[in-house]
Amino acid sequence: MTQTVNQPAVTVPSNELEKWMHMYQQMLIIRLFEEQVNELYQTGQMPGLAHLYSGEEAVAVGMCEALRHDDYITSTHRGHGHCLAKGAKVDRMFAELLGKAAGYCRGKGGSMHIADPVSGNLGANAIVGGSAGIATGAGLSAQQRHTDQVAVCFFGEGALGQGVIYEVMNMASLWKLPVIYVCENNLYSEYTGYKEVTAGSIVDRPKAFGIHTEEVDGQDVRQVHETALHLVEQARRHQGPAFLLCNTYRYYGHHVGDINRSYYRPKEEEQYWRDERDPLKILSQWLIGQKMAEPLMFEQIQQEVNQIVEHGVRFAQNAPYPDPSEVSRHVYA
Amino acid sequence: MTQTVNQPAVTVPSNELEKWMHMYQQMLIIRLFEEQVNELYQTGQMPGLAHLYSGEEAVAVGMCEALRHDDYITSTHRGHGHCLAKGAKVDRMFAELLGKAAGYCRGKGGSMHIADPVSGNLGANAIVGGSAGIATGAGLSAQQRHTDQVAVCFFGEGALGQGVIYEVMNMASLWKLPVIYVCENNLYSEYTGYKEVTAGSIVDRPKAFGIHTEEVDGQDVRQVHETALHLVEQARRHQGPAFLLCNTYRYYGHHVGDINRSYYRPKEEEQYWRDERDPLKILSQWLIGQKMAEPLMFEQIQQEVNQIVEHGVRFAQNAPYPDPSEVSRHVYA
Amino acid sequence: MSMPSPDTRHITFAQAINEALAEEMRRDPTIFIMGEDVAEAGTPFKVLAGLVDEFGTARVIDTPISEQGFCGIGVGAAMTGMRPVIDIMFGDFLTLAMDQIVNQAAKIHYMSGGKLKVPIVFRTNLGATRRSAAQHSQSFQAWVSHIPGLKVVLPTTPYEAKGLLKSAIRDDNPVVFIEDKLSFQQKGPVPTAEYLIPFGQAEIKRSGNDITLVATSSMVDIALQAATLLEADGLSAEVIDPRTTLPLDKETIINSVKKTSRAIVIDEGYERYGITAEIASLIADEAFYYLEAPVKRLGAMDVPVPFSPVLEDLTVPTPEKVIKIARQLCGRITTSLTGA
Amino acid sequence: MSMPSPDTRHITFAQAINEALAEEMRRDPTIFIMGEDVAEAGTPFKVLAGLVDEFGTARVIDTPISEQGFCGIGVGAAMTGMRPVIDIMFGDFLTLAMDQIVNQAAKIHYMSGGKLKVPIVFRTNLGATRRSAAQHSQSFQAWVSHIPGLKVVLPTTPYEAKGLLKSAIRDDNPVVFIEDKLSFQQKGPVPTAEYLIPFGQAEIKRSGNDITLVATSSMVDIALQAATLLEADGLSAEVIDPRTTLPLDKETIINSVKKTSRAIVIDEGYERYGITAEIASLIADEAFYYLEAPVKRLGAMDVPVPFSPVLEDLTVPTPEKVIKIARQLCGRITTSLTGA
Ligand SMILES: Cc1ncc(C[n+]2csc(CCOP(=O)(O)OP(=O)(O)O)c2C)c(N)n1
Ligand SMILES: Cc1ncc(C[n+]2csc(CCOP(=O)(O)OP(=O)(O)O)c2C)c(N)n1
Ligand SMILES: [Mg+2]
Ligand SMILES: [Mg+2]
Repeated sequence: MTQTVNQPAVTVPSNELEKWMHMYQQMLIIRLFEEQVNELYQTGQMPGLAHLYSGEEAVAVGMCEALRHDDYITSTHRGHGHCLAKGAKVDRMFAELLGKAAGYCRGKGGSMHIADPVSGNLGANAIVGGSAGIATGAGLSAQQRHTDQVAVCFFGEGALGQGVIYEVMNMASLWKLPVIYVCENNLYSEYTGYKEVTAGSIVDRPKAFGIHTEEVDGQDVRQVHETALHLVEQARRHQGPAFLLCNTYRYYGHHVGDINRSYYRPKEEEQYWRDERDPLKILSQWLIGQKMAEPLMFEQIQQEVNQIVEHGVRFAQNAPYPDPSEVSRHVYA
Repeated sequence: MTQTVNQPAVTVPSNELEKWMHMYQQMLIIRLFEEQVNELYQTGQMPGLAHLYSGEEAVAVGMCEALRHDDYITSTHRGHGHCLAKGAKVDRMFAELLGKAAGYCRGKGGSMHIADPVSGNLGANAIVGGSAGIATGAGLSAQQRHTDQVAVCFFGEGALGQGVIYEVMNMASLWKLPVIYVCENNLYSEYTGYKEVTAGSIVDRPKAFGIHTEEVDGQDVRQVHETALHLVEQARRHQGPAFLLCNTYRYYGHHVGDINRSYYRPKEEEQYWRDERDPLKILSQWLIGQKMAEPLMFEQIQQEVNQIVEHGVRFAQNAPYPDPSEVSRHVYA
Repeated sequence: MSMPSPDTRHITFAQAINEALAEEMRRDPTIFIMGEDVAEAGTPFKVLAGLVDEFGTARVIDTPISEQGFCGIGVGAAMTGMRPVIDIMFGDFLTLAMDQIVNQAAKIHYMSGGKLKVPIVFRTNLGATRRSAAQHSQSFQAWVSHIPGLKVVLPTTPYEAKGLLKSAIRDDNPVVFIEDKLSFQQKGPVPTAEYLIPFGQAEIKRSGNDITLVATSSMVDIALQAATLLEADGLSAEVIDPRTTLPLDKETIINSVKKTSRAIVIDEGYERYGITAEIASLIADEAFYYLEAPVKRLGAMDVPVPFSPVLEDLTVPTPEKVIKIARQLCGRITTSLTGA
Repeated sequence: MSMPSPDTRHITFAQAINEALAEEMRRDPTIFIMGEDVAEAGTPFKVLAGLVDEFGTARVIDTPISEQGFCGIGVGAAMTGMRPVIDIMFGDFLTLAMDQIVNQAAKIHYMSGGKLKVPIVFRTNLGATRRSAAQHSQSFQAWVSHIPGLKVVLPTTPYEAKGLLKSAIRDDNPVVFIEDKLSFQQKGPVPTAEYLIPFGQAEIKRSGNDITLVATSSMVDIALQAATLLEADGLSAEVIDPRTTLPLDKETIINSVKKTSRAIVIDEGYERYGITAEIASLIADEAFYYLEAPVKRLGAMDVPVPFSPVLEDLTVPTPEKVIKIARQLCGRITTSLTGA
């Protein structure tokens, strides 16, 4: 495995700058969104729990920026990043997290179930591995409807424990479905290190099913994105599914309530990833090193995003709860 | 894959003869048992259906002869061969198939559920892949109880479609459980060729979970047995699980009622396997070629086995049905 | 039994299913079939025979033995514009697909605040006495009927099979469609003209005044046989087939019991915590002031289904068991009854 | 509530579970625990905290996220001399393990003609109002109670949690042990001395004469609150906790209703085809001639559990809903009632 943060071989045209700055902004939106979610939890303003994506932003953004608006994604319990990266808006995301009617699911889904068909998001899923079938089915659907849409299935490395993932990868491979399985290995499933529960080799698993497999540094959005472009293109051209292993890390606990976590992972490890492996830093430092960008530009973005998030959370806080009659609506279509 | 029927490198001592003649007899018992089952079905004497093991005898016998009496096996819907090879008696097997109280399960299990704890048989299973957990659990149990027992999980290649098999192989590998997964690839699951439903490579799948994997000619009992000895020894010495792919073939239909099957497989293919790849022939011809045995010896065995089977079926036919009160017994222990 | 048109043919239940699928698939290109051995084999029960010839393997898809996986794939396809009809070979295998059916299909419309929908049909079956033993004989309608977001259909005759399956396919919700394996070869009249049967409308299969027999699926025939036998006692039994347990047509059931004052509920699932419990408790509640005797229930005996025919036959409701209870409820002497 | 010994301590429900496991594991080396994050983490609910320190990782085994797989492994271990206690983190995940629990564990003793047995406990939980939304809030006791071969336990207080779990572990059959997530931190008196609570014995949690409230698990407290509120109406409610739904102590329930003539059955599972249906239909049948009003049921609203607190709270039974029904059954005016 190569975790390079070096310059890519390609030379960078000027619209490249725009592209990377956009991705920087997208990653920052996720980062600050999650900080705000944590704040809402700590101050007792948010019902329930949430699983923060902080630290993993490069995966969702690098991948989703390789997708078209009409491509599909499925997400997980740790889904805010995927939703935002695929096009969800901060304000309605917060509204959903607070259980408000303006939320993406009218407050009925909550943090673990945000879906937004308009942006191709088929939903976060609170069953680990639970969306593997859905993403694969979306791929089958694209094939049946003769579109060239692609479906991306995000899941944590913990989902490799769920047999269903092998069932559907087998079918995706047999039928050459346009599905990309994106495994976010953030080293832990809840409070257990992945090596304790993952035998053999992760990448050999999809390969055994005949699936094209790649592994990237999930902290380097450029690496994620370039690999994603290639895999998406392949899937779009009906060349079959792919598996992308992204090595990454979550900065916070398993969920916002998981505060004392030194019994399962050392503080130093967390600090190392924050200091040395941060996807925002890696991208901004590279852009600065390339003399493509100035530090000031990132500060400006920061201010903009701060405003988006502040506005978004205020919108959500002021939004009304669903009417009680909503409780029995939408049970049936 | 090498499908050799050549002489092994080892020289054969005289008790080798006994060993192979015993295995020949075991295989023949299965063969003639199944012929009789077919007969019972065709003449309307057997309730329900049965899945015949004819053609695959070398797998069960080669494997079970490498096991101790207190080792475990789990079996499938096509389970008669495994049960007999692990030590079940023909008469009580027939009794079970006819739903008689003298059957191994008092007539309550039937063809797809024969269990015989005395011979280490934890049961056939009518859920494809349904016994993978059980076998793995028996391995965990052996480990926990500090015995050196080994558990063998027989399953058809169709069971590779069931995710649970990957779930348990992962745990078996992680915990170095004494479990041997024996995949009987008889080329079909029901009426579908395995290539239509099996992507990539079968052997690469267990390997990806870090499981020691071998592939043998499932028609050559010597090859199966020698590989089995090695894998069992390894498992017994706490060196972890193994996966053994046995390439084999079923002579009859998916079940006794599957008569017209040319729409899914050609008659010529069936004939080829019967003529050229028959496990009984392969063994007897080798023994004769080695001048270790005479044709007459096989005829004698044939007569003995004929008698065992005839006696067994008569026993079963004359045996009484369970008392009606049995219906509500054994729901709870 | 009502029959909407004199233009009928006598076809088997299996043919009725087959026709419903063929007609709907011709009408709507987004419908496809997926499951084990559904294509060339047409399923082990041959119910789908020939469909692959007309619609090809792209629309009649043989899967690996991966119930959870292909049900999940069906859900994803349904969410994105298709209308899959998923074949689960035996009802017993629902155990493997419950997460996809219950945690995914049933909830997605609600969880998404009404934005996504899952128009999918899970076709499966129920019933014992085929000598298939404990893992191939179960009737799990109670489980799925417990789940909001699902609809559950139990067709009885070829007529219902066709009309209800067409409605199931056109429904925008996940529908679990449970067929009786022993019905497949039974024939019945089916209209030539197209028709649909709406969900939530029970059918009065036989009119009567003295007792109501509410029976589902395979048990409707048992109830009808019992009703005929009860005539000898001078008892006139009304037989009601709910046809869908979710939604359930309470009104027809309750109205019948208000008329007859007595009821037995019969279903082939395990009796305890089964279908009969829901319907019996509804009757006992809503027809309370009309009842002259307690509402009785008859389900499968609460044991794993035994293989041996002499035992298996004891586990299912029979006309004899029904009439024994009916006579008791109606104050008739039961001692002369044999076989029950 | 009966309490067998004056020597009691007040401990939490979680501690009671923890103690039961520790005591049994000390006594019997064949017992082990298996599940996700059960060892160092002691489960997300911390119920198992500390057990790994005493018993080590060989007996408190962290698994991958493979519910079907590790339940199956548990079944195999149970068949071969061990007594596994399997942790299924949320009751909603039963959907993934139904095949192992229902088609394997529940049937093996019977299918083998009594030769094999499966002494295993599946510990899991139930209950909504934790703002966990539709896939982490379900109460599936109706499903497992439908299955012959299983036993199903719904402990209510710390006292029951400990005594019933010890019985479950010693039982030679598969037991599904379902805890209320909201109970974990609730305290109650637990004897210092060892005790077991047998299955199939309901507990009269409160005596009364006018109406019987049969309530399970989380709903016992709701029923007790309702009973207190009903005093204001001069109504004396008897509260019965079945404690095990399979086996079910019919006698205690029926005797109570024979005395009170009125009953409401309350359970946190979905109402339709749920636990309440079985118990209500049993009462309506066996206490038929004693009833002065129909037996009423109260389960969770038949909707996927919504996330938004304002909606979620509407879906569960409340004391107000109970008293509203109770007043109706007892002929009291209900118009003045707020919040129901
Ligand atoms: C089927 C299932 N089992 C268990 C859980 C409880 N659970 C929620 S998240 C999680 C860990 C997931 O780990 P991973 O897939 O690596 O994702 P991460 O949280 O690291 O992003 C577990 C066990 C669940 N939600 N679904
Ligand atoms: C979970 C499950 N799905 C489907 C079936 C129906 N079925 C019985 S045998 C079989 C094919 C099994 O094929 P394979 O595993 O290759 O075994 P073989 O019959 O070839 O020995 C199928 C699909 C089943 N019994 N269990
Ligand atoms: Mg992880
Ligand atoms: Mg096969």
